[in-house]
Order: sequence, then C-alpha cells, then structure tokens
Amino acid sequence: MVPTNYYLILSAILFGLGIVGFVFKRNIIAIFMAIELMLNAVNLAFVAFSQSFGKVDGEVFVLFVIVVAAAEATVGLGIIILTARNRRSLNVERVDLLKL
Amino acid sequence: MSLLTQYAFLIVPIVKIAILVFIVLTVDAYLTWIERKVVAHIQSRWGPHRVGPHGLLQPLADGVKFIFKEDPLPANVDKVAYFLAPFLALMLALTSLAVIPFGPQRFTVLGYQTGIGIADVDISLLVLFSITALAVYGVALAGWASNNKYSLLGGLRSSAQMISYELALTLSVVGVLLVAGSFSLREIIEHQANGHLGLLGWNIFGFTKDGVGFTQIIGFFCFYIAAIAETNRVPFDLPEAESELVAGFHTEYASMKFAMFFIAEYTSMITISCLATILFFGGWLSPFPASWTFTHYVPSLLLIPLGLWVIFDGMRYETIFGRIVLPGVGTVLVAIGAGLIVFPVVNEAIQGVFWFLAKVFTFLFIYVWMRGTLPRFRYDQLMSFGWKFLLPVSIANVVLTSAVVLWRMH
Amino acid sequence: MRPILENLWIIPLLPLLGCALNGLLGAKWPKKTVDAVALGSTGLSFVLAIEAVREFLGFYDSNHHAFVKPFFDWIVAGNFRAGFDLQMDQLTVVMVLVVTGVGFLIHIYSTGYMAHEGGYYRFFSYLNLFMFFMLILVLAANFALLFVGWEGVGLCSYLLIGFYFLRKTATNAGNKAFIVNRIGDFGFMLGMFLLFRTFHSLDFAVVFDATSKLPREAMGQFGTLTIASLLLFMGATGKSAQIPLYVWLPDAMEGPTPVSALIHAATMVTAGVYMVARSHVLFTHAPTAMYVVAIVGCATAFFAATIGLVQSDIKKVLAYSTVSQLGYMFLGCGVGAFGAGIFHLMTHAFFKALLFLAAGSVIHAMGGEQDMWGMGGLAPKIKVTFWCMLFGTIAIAGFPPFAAFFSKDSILFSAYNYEHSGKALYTIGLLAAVMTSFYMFRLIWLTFFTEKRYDEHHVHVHESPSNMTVPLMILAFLSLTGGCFALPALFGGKDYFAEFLAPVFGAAEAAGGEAGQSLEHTLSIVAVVAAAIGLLVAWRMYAKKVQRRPSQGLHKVLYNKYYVDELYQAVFVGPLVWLSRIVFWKVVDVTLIDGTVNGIASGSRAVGDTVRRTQSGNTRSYAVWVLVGAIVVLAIIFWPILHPALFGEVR
Amino acid sequence: MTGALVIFFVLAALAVVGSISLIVQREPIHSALSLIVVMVALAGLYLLMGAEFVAAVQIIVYGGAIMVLFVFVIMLLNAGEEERTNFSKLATFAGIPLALAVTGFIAAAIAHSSASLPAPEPSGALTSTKTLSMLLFSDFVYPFELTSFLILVAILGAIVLAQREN
Repeated sequence: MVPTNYYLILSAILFGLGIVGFVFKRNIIAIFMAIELMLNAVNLAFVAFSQSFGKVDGEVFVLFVIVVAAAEATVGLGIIILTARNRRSLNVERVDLLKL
Repeated sequence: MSLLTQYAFLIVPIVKIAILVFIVLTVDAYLTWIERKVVAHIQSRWGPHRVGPHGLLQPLADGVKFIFKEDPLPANVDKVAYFLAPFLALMLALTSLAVIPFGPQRFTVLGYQTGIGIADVDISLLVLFSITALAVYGVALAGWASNNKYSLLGGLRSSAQMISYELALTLSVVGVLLVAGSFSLREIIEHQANGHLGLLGWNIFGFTKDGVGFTQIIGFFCFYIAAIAETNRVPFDLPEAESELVAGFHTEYASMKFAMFFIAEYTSMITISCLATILFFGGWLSPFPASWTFTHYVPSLLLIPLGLWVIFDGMRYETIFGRIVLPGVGTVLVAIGAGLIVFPVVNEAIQGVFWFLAKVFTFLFIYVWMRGTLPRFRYDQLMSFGWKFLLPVSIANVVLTSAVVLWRMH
Repeated sequence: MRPILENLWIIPLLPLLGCALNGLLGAKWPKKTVDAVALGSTGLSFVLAIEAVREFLGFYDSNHHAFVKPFFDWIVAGNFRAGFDLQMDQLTVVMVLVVTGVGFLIHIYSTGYMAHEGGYYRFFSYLNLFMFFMLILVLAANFALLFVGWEGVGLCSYLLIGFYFLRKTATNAGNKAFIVNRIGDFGFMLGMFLLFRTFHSLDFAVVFDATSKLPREAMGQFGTLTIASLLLFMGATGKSAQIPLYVWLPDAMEGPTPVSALIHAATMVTAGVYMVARSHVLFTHAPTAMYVVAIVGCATAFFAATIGLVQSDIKKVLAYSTVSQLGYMFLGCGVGAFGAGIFHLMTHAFFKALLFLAAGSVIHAMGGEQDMWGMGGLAPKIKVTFWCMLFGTIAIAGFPPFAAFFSKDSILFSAYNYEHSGKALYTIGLLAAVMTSFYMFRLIWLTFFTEKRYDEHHVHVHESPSNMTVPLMILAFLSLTGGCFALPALFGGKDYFAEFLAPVFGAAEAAGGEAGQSLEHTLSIVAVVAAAIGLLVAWRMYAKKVQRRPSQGLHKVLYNKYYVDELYQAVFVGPLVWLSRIVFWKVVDVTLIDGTVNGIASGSRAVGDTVRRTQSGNTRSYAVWVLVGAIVVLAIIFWPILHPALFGEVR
Repeated sequence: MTGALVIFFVLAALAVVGSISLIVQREPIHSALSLIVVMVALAGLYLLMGAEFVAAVQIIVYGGAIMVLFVFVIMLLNAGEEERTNFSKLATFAGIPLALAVTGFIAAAIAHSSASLPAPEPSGALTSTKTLSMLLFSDFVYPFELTSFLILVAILGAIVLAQREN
C-alpha cells in the first residue's frame, strides 16, 4: 500500500514544477498549461487526502476543480486567441501594453 | 506450473490480448474487402476480384504492399508528433476493445477468473469513453505534424468535429446508464436480459419485465450519428475529404504508418459497433424469448446454407484456384454448422458470441452501406448539426429518461 | 372632555403648517392667499389657545395642578428621556395668550406694513415659524424641549433681522444677534447639563420637586443650585438682552418693524424672563443667583435708559427702552416678585408692541425715514398713529391708570422690600423710570410736535391703512386696561393677577400688612412724580424750537452707547478674529490640515512613482510578484506549524 | 504490496518527467503532449488510489476536452517554437529561488503534518461511484448547481470572445 505522503510529496513536486513553468515559460499557452499542471497537482493532493481519510469529499472537490478548469480553459483560450490575433505574438513579454 | 498460476494475472490477459488483436486485425483486413465489394456493387461495379477468388486475398496483398512500400519522411516535419500520431491512433483504437465483453461466459484459467473479453472493469463504459476521448490526438497530431496545409486543415477539422460530437455521444448514452444504473457493460447487457420478451427487452425498445418500458430509440440515433462522426466515417469524413483535402490528416503518411491509421479507423468502427450492440441491442442476448430453445439452431441454420451456397458457387468459378478453395471453405462452414447441431454443449456455448457478432456485423454493414449511399456534409452544416440539433436532442433524451426513471421509482 | 387641551400640540402645529405652506408654495401665490394662510393659522391657533385656556381653568378647578401631557418620545438614551411633553399652567396661560394674541395682531399689521416689500411670502413663513417655536418654548414641559423653542426663536430672529439680506448692515446685525445668543445659550446648555447631572431628568416637574425638597442655599454660597441658576440666567441675559449681552438688540432694529415689535419687544426677548420665572423654584433656592439677577436687571434698566436718552433713531430709542424694561422684569424676578415680573412682561408686551407698531406706522408715513431729527409736527397728519403712540408713551411712562403704572409699581415696591440693599435697587429703578418717561416724551415731541424738519416735496405724509391702524387701536386699548387686574390692590383689594399666578409662584410676594399698604401708596405716588419729572424735563427741553446740537462730553459718550460695541470689538471680537486668522486659519487650517491633505497626496504620488516600476507590463514579472504574495500567505499560514515552539504544539 | 509501490513509482516518474518536459520543451505542442502524459499518469495514480471515477473524468475531461482545446488552439494559431526572451530580469533571477521556497514551504508542511495522517484505506476499498454521486447530489448540490451556472457563463464568454465585431 502506498503511503499518503508519497502522493502528497509528488503533488508538491508537480506544483513546484508548475510554478517554475508558470514563471519561466514565455509562450502564453504554455503558461496556461503550467497553471493546469498546478491544478492537477492540487487534485492529486485532494484525492490522496480523501483516500487517506476514507472520505469521498476530496474527490467531489476534484470534480469541481476539473469543472472550473474546463470553464477557465474555455474563456482563457478564447482570450489567448484574440490576443494572438491582435498582437501577432504569443510571447507574453511582447504583450506589454499594460506598462506605466 | 505453480509459476504459471502465480503469474496467471499477467499471462492470461496477455494471451487473450494476442488472440484478440489477431482476430481484430484479420477482421479489419476483411472489412476493407467487404467494404470495397459492397460499395462496388452499390455502384454496380465488380470490386476486387483479381487476387484470389472474389478477391478474397486482396487484403493480404494490401498488407504486403503496405509493408514493402517506401516510407518517405516529408521535409521539416515535427518528428516526434509525426511518428507518435499513428501509433497513438492504433494503440488507442485497439485498447478500446479491451473492455468489451463478447460473451456471457465466465471461466477460470490457471485459477484465474476471467471471461470472454480481456478486462472486465465495472466502469468499463467510462474507460471506453476515456480512450475514445484520447483518440482525437492521433488525428490532430498527424495533421499538425506533417507540415502540410491540407493535413493541418484535416487535423483541425477532425479535432473540432470530435470535440463537438463527443458531447452528443456521451450524453446520448446517459439515458441507457440511467436505466441500467451501472457503468459496467456486462451489467448493462444483463439488465436488458428479459426472459419472455426477447428483443423487446433491449434498450432500443426498453420493455422491462413488467411489460412497461421506455424506448431509448432517440438516444440510439443520437449515439449512432455521433459515433459515425467520431470515427470520421461518411457522411462525416471531413478530416479526410479526398475532394477537398487530398487525404486530409494522413496525406503525408505512407506505407505502414498509413496502414496504422487505416487499421485504427476500422478498429474503432468495430468498437463503436460493439458499443451500439451492447448499449442498445442487448449485446449477446438472443432476440428470441428464452423459452424458444429451438432458436439455438439459428447459427447452424445460417452456416449450413451459406456453406452449401459457397460450395455451389465455387464449383463454377472460372479459376482453378477458386474451384479448389471455395468449396473447401464451404465445406468448413457446413461442417461447423453440422458440428454445432451434433454437439449441443458447444452450440449452447457459442450462442452468446454468435448473436453478439451477428449484431456487430450488421452495424458494420450499415457503416459500409452508408458510405455507399450518403453524400458528405459541408463543414458548417456538420457543426451546426452537431451543436444545434444533436446536442439538444440528446439532452432532451436525458431529461426525458430521468423523468421516466424517477416516475418508475415512485 | 377637553378636546384642545388633550391635543395641545395642535396649537403650535398650526403656525408650523402655515410656515410650511407659505414657505414651500407661497412663492407662486398671490398676496391674498399668503395672508389667508398666515393669518388663518395664527388666528386659529389664537382661538384654540383661548379654548385651551378655558378648558385648563376647568381642569385646574377639578384637580389642582398643572396639566402635563407627553405626546411622543423625542430622545431616549439610557436613563435620559426628553419627550415632546407639553404643559399648561397659569404662567403658560399668560404667555400663550400674549404670544398668540399679540402675534396675531402683528400679523394683521404686517399685511399692511409689508405690502410693498419683496419676499412677502418668505416674511410670513418666517413669522409663522417664529410663532411655532415660541409656542413650543412656552408650552414645553422640560428644559430640552424649551431649548428647542429657545434655539428656534433664535433662528427666526436671525432670519428676520437679516430679512433684507441685501443690506450688509442687516446681515451683520443678524450674525451679531445669533453669535451673541450663542454665548448665552452656551451657559444655558451648561445649566441644563448640570441640572441633568444633579437630578437625572430635565422635566420641570421632576427637577422642581427635587429642588423644593433641597435646603435653601445661604446667601453668598455657590452651591449646585446657584451655579445652575446662574448658568440658566446667562442664557436669559443672552436671549433677553441683559448686560453684558444686550448689544445685539439695538442692532436687531435692522429687521422690519413688525419683527421688532413681535420678536424684539413683545415675545422672544421676554423668553429669558419667562424661563427664569418658570424655574423660580431653582432661583428661590439660590438667593445668590437671585441677587445677581436683581443687580443685573437693575443695572440694565438704568444703563439702557441712559443710552436711550440721546438716541436719535426712533427705533433705537424704543430698542433701548425695551432693554431697560426687560431689566425691570429681571429686577422683579430678582427680588422674588416673579408675578410682578410676568405682569410687567405682559403689559410691556402690549405697550411696547404698540409703540413699535406706531413707530412703524410713522416710518411708513415718512416713507422710511427713521431719524427723529428728520421728522416733527406729524401729529395733525397722522392722528390715529399719534394717539396710539401717545397712549403707549403714557403707559410706559407709568402714569395711572395705564398698564405700566401697576406693573412697574409692583416691581419697584418689591425691590424696596428686598432684604439685600433693596433701597439702592429701588432708587436706581426709580431713576430709570424718570429717564424712561423723559426719553419717551422726547420722542413724542421730536416726532409729532415742533416744526417740520423734512422736505414736503419729497415726503408725502399719509395715514396708514386700516389693517395697520386697527391693531394699533386694539393694543392701545390693551395698554390702557392691561393693568386693571392689579387695580384693586391699590385700594387694599387683592391683586387678581398675582392671585391668578399664585398657584405657580406661591403667595411669595404681597408683603402685605397695613404698613405695606401705606408704603405702597407712597411709593406709587413717588413713581408718578418721577414720571411727571421726566415729562416736564422733556417738555422743557424739546417743546420749544429745537435744533440738533453737536454732541460732546457725556452726551457724546451716551450717544455712542458708552463705546461698549467698540470695547467688545477691541476686547473680544478683535482678538478672536486675529486668533482665527493667524492661528486657526494660517496655522491650523493651512499648515496642519491642508498640509496633511497635500502631504498625503504628494506622499502617495511619491510612493506611486517608486512602486510603478513594478508595473513593467511584463507578465512574467507579475507572475513573480504573485509568487511573492503566495510565499507571504504561506508563511502566515505555516508559521505556527513550522514553529510549534512559538505557538505551542498545533493539533 | 510492492506491486502498488512499483506502479506508483513508475507513474510518478512518468508524471515528473512529463512536467519537466512540459517546461523544457520549446514547441507548445510538445509541451501539450507532455502535459497529456502527466494527466494520464495522474489518472493512473487515481486508479491506484481507487478513485476510478475521478480517474475516468480526469482523462475524459482533462485529456479529452481541455487538452484537445489546447492542441486545437495551438494548431489554430500555428504556435511555433517559443522565443526565449529575457525582458523580465525579475523572473530570470528571482524565479527559481521563489519557486523553490514555495515548494519548500509545502514540502515542510507535508513533512510536519504527515505524522498526523491516518493510515490509508487498504487498497481495493474502491470509493464506489455511487457514494460519490450521492454526496455530490446531497451535500454538494448547491456547489454543483453553481458549477453548472459557471459553465453556462463560460460558454457565453467564449461565444462573446469568439464572434468578430460587426
């Protein structure tokens, strides 16, 4: 039987990697994917906890997270498409009209 | 020996997988033959008839051709994706068959409890859907990777189309799930088992033991149309619309890689047919009431005449080869039919599988038939049909079914 | 069954209604409608007041105490309750009748006097509002509500003094009145606080019952009651224009004459007297305060009279005479003759209103001329006004059988009997009486006799319309007969007015006895003689041909009112203005407050300048900032977990 | 039960490698593929933990819908190799340590709280889909409805974004 810690540590690692991607990717889509990765890490933690406590609530939360992620992806990608159309670039460092 | 029993949980599935893959590949091969023949006849042509009698060896020839063909690698393609795509497609297509139960029997090999069909997961339907959900990547990646505008368009189209119709596909099944109350395909089939009513118990008619019932026919139609779209078949074969996109996503693929896509497509056809059979047409259940035991002779009664006709046809075949082979095949068929009559045990055993395969082949035939009959959709029509008609209807079906189920509860 | 008494609120409400109607809608209305509303509301409330009084007398006969009825809670906080409680007793009866009656007459008069003025509806709206507040003041059953009326009449006085708000002098006078009153009200409020702190209530009944149980404080002792009484009296000095806060009243003559008559002669300025009389229980228990009241009153009476001697503006003369008469009232209260004080208040309301209205009529006739040196020989031209004025003058001068004779006489009599240096007070009061009759007859001669000192071609002297003269006549009649309640007292009978008020003030005064009887006769004769002296001196000086002499010496000092205004200007106003300009404006406002505000602004801008570098527009940098925030949050969350030593073992 | 451990480590390694490759890959499409790998691996882990329904949903929704959307968008925008610009000094220098710090925090918290965690349920005790749905439609019914509303809003948003101004 796999100890819950392993899952938690794994999820921590994935989360950290997600952060790294979130900071170090330039492609906006990739950044988005890094965010999804973080969400997945959290989901993993949720399921691990729900398993370790023998309660289903964690999994319900995972479902909610997935739903939210889906909605987020829909809108986010729409925005990305528009941005790419207007700015002719997916590099977030080139989309910097929001400066002082 | 003990080693065998100890690792039975590995060995048995592997063996079964090997057998299944072999069968499926063969069926795929001959499915192409059937398709070509049928379409040819629909178009009043002869179809393949050079290689082997009635072109029966055509599939083999094709296989050989695929293997020995040159495999050119287009300039600056995305290699990873380019190579990954066909494998992905084929792998997923074959995997999806793993959860399908072909027969009712359960038996023990090396002390390992198993049944006809590789895995018997109790969320098999979900597994199936997850695998088919991933199936889109094969096409999409292929289109993207091969650095070709037609392929890209094909890939785009197919991914858009698959996303759109997957919703309808899933939702249309929900009705069945509500009625059956389970994700397990086996349980779904058994739920349709209905002793004295026979085929009326199938979800397509949906009569329960107490005679009242709610038909899933709407669900079935939604499911079947969506399924055809999922498998990129006519009339939804836009991803590979020859007249517009050369060959769509697999324009740049040749030889074995192309073959993989090919096989994947036919395999998924089979999967979908199996699924339709299981969900709506009672899987391995016989259409007749259980009390009519004489109907157990239906297989023989089909096989023997068929064999006799093959023999008769082979007698007057022009080529020597044909005159030798066809009667042989015929006699084998007759022998099998007779054997079934002689050994009732075997007869009983194959009943389920027989009916299952019979239904599956019917659906496959319908596939082919459609291809021969229907024109292709236009892209916008495809989309609007999927979103504005199919989806609402399937949702309505879900609502209706759940209402009925509730009403039955109380 | 007392329909009006049970719904006493209706009496003050009617004028408020009239005020609201005229104030909100009157601008569009013709004069007739405005008149109808204003006169209707006041007149009706007058009638109802009479009815209420009738009912009250019946009520009093059956159960011998004041009628008090709470209508609704106004302020309830902790154990403090200030309700909208109205009360009715003999004192109130007098005040209500005076206010509504005189008020009604003056309303009628105003319709004539203000006919050609702008802001007609505004004037009547203010006037009705004043009536409302004045009635609240006199009907109130607790100090809080009384204070509402108190401040309300102050407001109305301010509004009406500054009625011609295009005249700088008018607005200044308004401000002066308001500010000076603030000083008095400050003391009044302190007094209320003290009372509440002592008795935990502001209801008259509670406070006075509690007080009457307390021992009477000794002379020269400054106990709670004394201090409270003095503070209340400070308010009274402000409102009733006593030394040292009388300065606002003469300036208040900037307002229209009816206003001067109603507010600054008949009613509002007597509010202080009313308040003192109302809280007579307090004062009687604080002899020190009484003494102060008496001295201040007496001083004011004399002092104002001296100034009145030389004023040339007809209304100024009347104003100073008002101050001086108010002084008499306070003298009366101070020496414990509250009844006499109130009596004088009533008679004064009659004849001073009469005098002011008559003066107004004169000014009207002269087309706005107020300087007596610009008049003369008007008697034949405006007979009615002349006769009314004459009546008023005789009345104020204190010739029998006119009103003031009795009231002033009883005040002086009580002063004479006052144990603390009563004789001195009496003497000064007598001198003031002499001067009163002098300056009043001076006014008569300068105005109505002697040769004309104005240009016939520009000024067409004409008698005022009937709606101005009729009130004059009524008031003249009243000033003639107003004193008759006390007539029998002269011949050993009893003083009906005192009798009537006895339930309120108790039979404190009437230092009876045969000796008192004879003494009273002598004193009244002395008073008449004093008045006669004043008359003769005035005749001697002004009956012949007169010309304005350049004033010098004492005359100059008097003419400039002892330079009191200048003194206040120098001592209080100047330094205050300087303080405000230099300290509060330059230092506090500009430096501190504006400095703070601007400092905040510029500071935030500076912060923004530095912080905006983070707004690089680069999403990755933002991502890093998100990270920083996340780390902070995590630190906060995990701190206890990571350092159990600090926070004890979690879980 | 080393079998489970073996499977876990295989899947974990797959997930970690996948997410690393998600970061290092320059082609967005490759990143997407890596992410899909991660998700499938996670689904495997869920199965290992007995959360079969969640696993299925993970693959169907994440793998089958969301990531397909990503791939679709990548293809639509023809997103090429990402240019490794370095305009943000902050990210360049402060990024790694901060990320490490956050991970460290979480790891520390896990390490601390691990002791208090109850022993996991013995494998095979699958949380059946039935209980899950029961919970979802009884206790969590309002959040559930909210999510449906959220999805509706998201659909509208997507439509608004997608339509061209005219």
